[in-house]
Amino acid sequence: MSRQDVTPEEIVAITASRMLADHKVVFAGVGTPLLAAALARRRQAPHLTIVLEGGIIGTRLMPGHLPISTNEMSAAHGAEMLTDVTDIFLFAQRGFFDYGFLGAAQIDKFGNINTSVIGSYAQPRVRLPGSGGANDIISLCNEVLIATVHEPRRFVEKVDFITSPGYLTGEKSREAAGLIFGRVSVVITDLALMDFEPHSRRLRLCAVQRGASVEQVEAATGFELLMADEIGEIDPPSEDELDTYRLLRDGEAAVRRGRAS
Amino acid sequence: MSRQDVTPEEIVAITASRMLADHKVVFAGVGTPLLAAALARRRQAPHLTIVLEGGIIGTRLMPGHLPISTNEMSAAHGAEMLTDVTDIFLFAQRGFFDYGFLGAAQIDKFGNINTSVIGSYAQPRVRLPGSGGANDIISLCNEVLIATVHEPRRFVEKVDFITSPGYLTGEKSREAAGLIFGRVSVVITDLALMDFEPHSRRLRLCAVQRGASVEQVEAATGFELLMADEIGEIDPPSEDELDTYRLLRDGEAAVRRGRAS
Amino acid sequence: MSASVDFRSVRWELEATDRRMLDKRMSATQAMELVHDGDHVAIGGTLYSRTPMALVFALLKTRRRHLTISRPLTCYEAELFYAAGMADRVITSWIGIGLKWGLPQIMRHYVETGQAVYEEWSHLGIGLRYKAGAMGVPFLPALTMLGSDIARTVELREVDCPYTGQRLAALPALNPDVALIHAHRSDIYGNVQVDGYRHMDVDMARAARRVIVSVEQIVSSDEIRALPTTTILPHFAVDAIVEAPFGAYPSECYGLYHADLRHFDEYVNLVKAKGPDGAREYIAEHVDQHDDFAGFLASLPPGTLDDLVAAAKRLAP
Amino acid sequence: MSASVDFRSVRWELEATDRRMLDKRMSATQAMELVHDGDHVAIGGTLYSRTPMALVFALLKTRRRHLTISRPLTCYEAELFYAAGMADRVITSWIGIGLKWGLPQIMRHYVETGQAVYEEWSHLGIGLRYKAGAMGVPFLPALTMLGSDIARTVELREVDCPYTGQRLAALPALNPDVALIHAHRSDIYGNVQVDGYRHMDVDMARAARRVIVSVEQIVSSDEIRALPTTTILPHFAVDAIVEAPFGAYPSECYGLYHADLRHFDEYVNLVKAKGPDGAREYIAEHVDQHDDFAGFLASLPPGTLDDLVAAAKRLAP
Repeated sequence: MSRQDVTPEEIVAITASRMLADHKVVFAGVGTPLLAAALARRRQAPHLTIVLEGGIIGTRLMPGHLPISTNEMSAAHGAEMLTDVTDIFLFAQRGFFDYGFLGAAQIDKFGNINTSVIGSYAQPRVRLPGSGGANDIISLCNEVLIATVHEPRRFVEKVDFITSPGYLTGEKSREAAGLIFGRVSVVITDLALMDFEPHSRRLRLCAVQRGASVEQVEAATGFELLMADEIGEIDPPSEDELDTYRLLRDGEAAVRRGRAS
Repeated sequence: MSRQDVTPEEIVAITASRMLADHKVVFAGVGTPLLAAALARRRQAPHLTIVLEGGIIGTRLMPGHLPISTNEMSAAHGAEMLTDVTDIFLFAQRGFFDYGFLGAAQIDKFGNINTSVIGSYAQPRVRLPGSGGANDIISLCNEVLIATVHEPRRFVEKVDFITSPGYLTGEKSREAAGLIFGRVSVVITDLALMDFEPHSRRLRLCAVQRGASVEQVEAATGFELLMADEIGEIDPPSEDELDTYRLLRDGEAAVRRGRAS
Repeated sequence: MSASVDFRSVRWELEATDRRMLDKRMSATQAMELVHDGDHVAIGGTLYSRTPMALVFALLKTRRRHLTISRPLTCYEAELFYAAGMADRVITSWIGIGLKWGLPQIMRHYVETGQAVYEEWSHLGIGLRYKAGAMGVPFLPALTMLGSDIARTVELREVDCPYTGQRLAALPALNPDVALIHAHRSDIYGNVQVDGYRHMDVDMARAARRVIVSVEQIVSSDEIRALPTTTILPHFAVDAIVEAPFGAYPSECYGLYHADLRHFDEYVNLVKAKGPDGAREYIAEHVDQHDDFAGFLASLPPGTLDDLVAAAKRLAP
Repeated sequence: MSASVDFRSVRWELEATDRRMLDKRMSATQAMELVHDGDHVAIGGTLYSRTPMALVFALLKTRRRHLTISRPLTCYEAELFYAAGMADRVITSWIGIGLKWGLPQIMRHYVETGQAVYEEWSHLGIGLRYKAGAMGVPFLPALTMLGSDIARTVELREVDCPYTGQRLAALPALNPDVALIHAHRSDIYGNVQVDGYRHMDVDMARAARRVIVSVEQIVSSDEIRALPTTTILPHFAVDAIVEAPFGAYPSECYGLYHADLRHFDEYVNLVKAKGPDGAREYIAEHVDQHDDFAGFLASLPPGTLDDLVAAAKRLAP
């Protein structure tokens, strides 16, 4: 793959990685969140602590050997602490995790996420894998980032099922449900960066990826997006970001092969 | 010390040790309970598992090195499992511990124990050490044995303060307070063995130690004792019991010295 | 929500149980006599880590009926129970094989056609349910699952803190009838030790009414006593010990052997091609035609286990 | 009951705290700047096991005022704080030095004369209070302390299970302002490891708003990573690391050195003879006249520490 053929997933992960500040603690799932966190550690956040729900604190990831499960041995490589699953979530409930990092099969204008069913719960058209730790992460981490590719079938007016509560029906409904901690801060996609308007808690466009237009973002979103006063533009992945990302994902050998081809 | 000079503490511990059946799990405190449990393991109960609140399961005690604290290293000698204090009590709450084993500074006719204050709580005449794990043991273990020397100042009509609840005010008051598990089964002293009459839950004399009379027991008890239909007699400590007990308490060398003297 | 067992009867049953310190070694087949039709069976480990596969295979052989399966994160074993017609309900937070293999086709089939129930809780929700069961209390309070539809579908109740007035989710105790656990080693009495992370095995096993543990190795009690902080279960919390080297295969066992991703590929390809019949074919070939799990392991391509051991040596700290 | 801190503000404070991954090494004296007049200070270990004595001595030197001290089982350190006029209240389940030394004379004096408060909970009660604090919930349910006078004196509240209707004790979260912990080793960032039993240190520290840990030895982060299951606290839960070899003396440190019972004898004899003045004499001689804890250790009779190390070698598994 050449530097020109940047995939939507790469754009999402690289943009997301930039959101992670140094010295923070991030609760990451496998896939894009873990890759983004690993990339941040290689760049602006060398002291970022990555936590995985398998019971792992401070994993050191080996390029090309990123785990596909949060509780496989490669996920524990170089960890400072190994404990159990429940204990990790209790750390989150106490407030130790600065960032939670989620993907989304469906997301609505209030940041609610569905990873349970497409269609009705009783008779689903598609039974998705379910919450895993996503419901806990969005309920308990201090700040939650959502990262996904931007498609109309994902960005829907109302999710079929709230697996992981964002701002529920907006305004103060999240707090009213008892979710007194944590906040969903941003949604990062291959087209845009969005936050939540503070009063209505509705999704609001803040910036577009270089090359994407506001109209494109709107077309890929199945509901009316609010607009920030100024819409910024996000820098595209730099060469170093792409190289490092691909090194982490594919390993040294694969990257050498890619360069040679 | 010769075999003739049997102390009240020895009679209590040896009588208590006989109550512990093989293959059971006993939650013992230091002092008399631990000595009694260790003695039982040397005699009728080689598979008795001793648990100490320091987080220790299956301690193997070294003669002459019995711990004076439940969480010192000698208490952990040969343990099968080391965990933490709270975890040990949660094992008890789940129902894993067949016996709990307590002493008593004051005990009343319903088996309530006071180890907190003599006099009023606000202005105590004597501030005793407090519950430690005693309240938890009597609340959570399946069967609780109380072992103490028999003195009128200990066996009182009403304890000054209920540190560890026996049957509270009798009848169904223990269950009514929410203590739905566990039961206090017997009180073992240097003069007698007592249980609790099933309806009133009042202390009832079952047997006297060899050489002690019912009158002596009554005189040493500050309230009216119920009487079982038949009052048995308890065998005095055997030579083997005494020898083994003293070996455990004092160690091999001390026992040899005692025999020589 | 699945019918909850009253925490009081769970305790009284434990008090009445024979928990003598005996030699508890037996074959996986013998151990399965502790599992009955209609039981709730909890499966240790998570996803493809330290899954008690030797015990899962032995249970599959029995064709017990109307089981409820619970697990923090299920892997393909949940699909096998459905395909074999053994399970009515799975209590978990996540179904799949692993990220790499996409949506789990068999679970989808059974759930979407209404033949099976997937009772979904959050991951912490499941964890606290086992923990409440292990602690001997009927519920634990938490700040998760609130406001979500998963709370609604499981009829999660709430509780007010008597000090602060804070509203909290009340996670009800989950006390499985049987827990199946795979561990690194134990003595013959069932003092069980693991290395590495503990998943939810400790709470799951202590909550359960009967506990079957397979181990890589039976060791002497002296060896257990040499590493007492790695003990996760004392003998009086364990009913059966099954010696099963590589007993987690194709799952990984921390520090000892890696997961066999190719074996999962084989399974996934089979069910992609044939649906539930593919899963049944898998059971026929890998479970039913062998006398025991050792027979299954012996049927693997030569070098398979050696490669997984070598991979683990490179990965463990 | 002592004024409980709202669990919400404890969390919000944690979110706002600087928890950068920095070199957190400092002297015990410097670390005591994290302790303020009026603070609730929790002391790790139990009785005379892994008591953070180097930190306790450093705190005694500061003569902070109006402290609340909490500990699962207190030893003579609680008496020292009272004799020094530093503490108003001790939250614990047991006061004493150890069974061998009988009733604790100084605690008795202060409590019986109404100069000090001993707020008594059961041992599990204290444990669950720290655990609730560590879990980030305002209470935990349990079946202990019910019906007792200790429940009455601390105004323990109850909660009904929303599923079974069972009445349970509700143990309110205890979030100390500062936790003092002694451990075997850590790296410079505060990844802290212990060997042997863990007392209530894990929950106590995670519940606390500031955490000071003394360690026998500072090691490299690679050494920490080699034994990740012995880590009890990750760096982001620790504020200060104080290197203090023999920092638990005269308490024991599991596997490393035995408790010095003769030192307790000396203390007990002193207070038997002179009452609170004896305790103050102890502080003057052993705490105040030395620059630091190393100075105190150097003043011990020759061979003291060697003997305790030898005794531990005989006892550890």
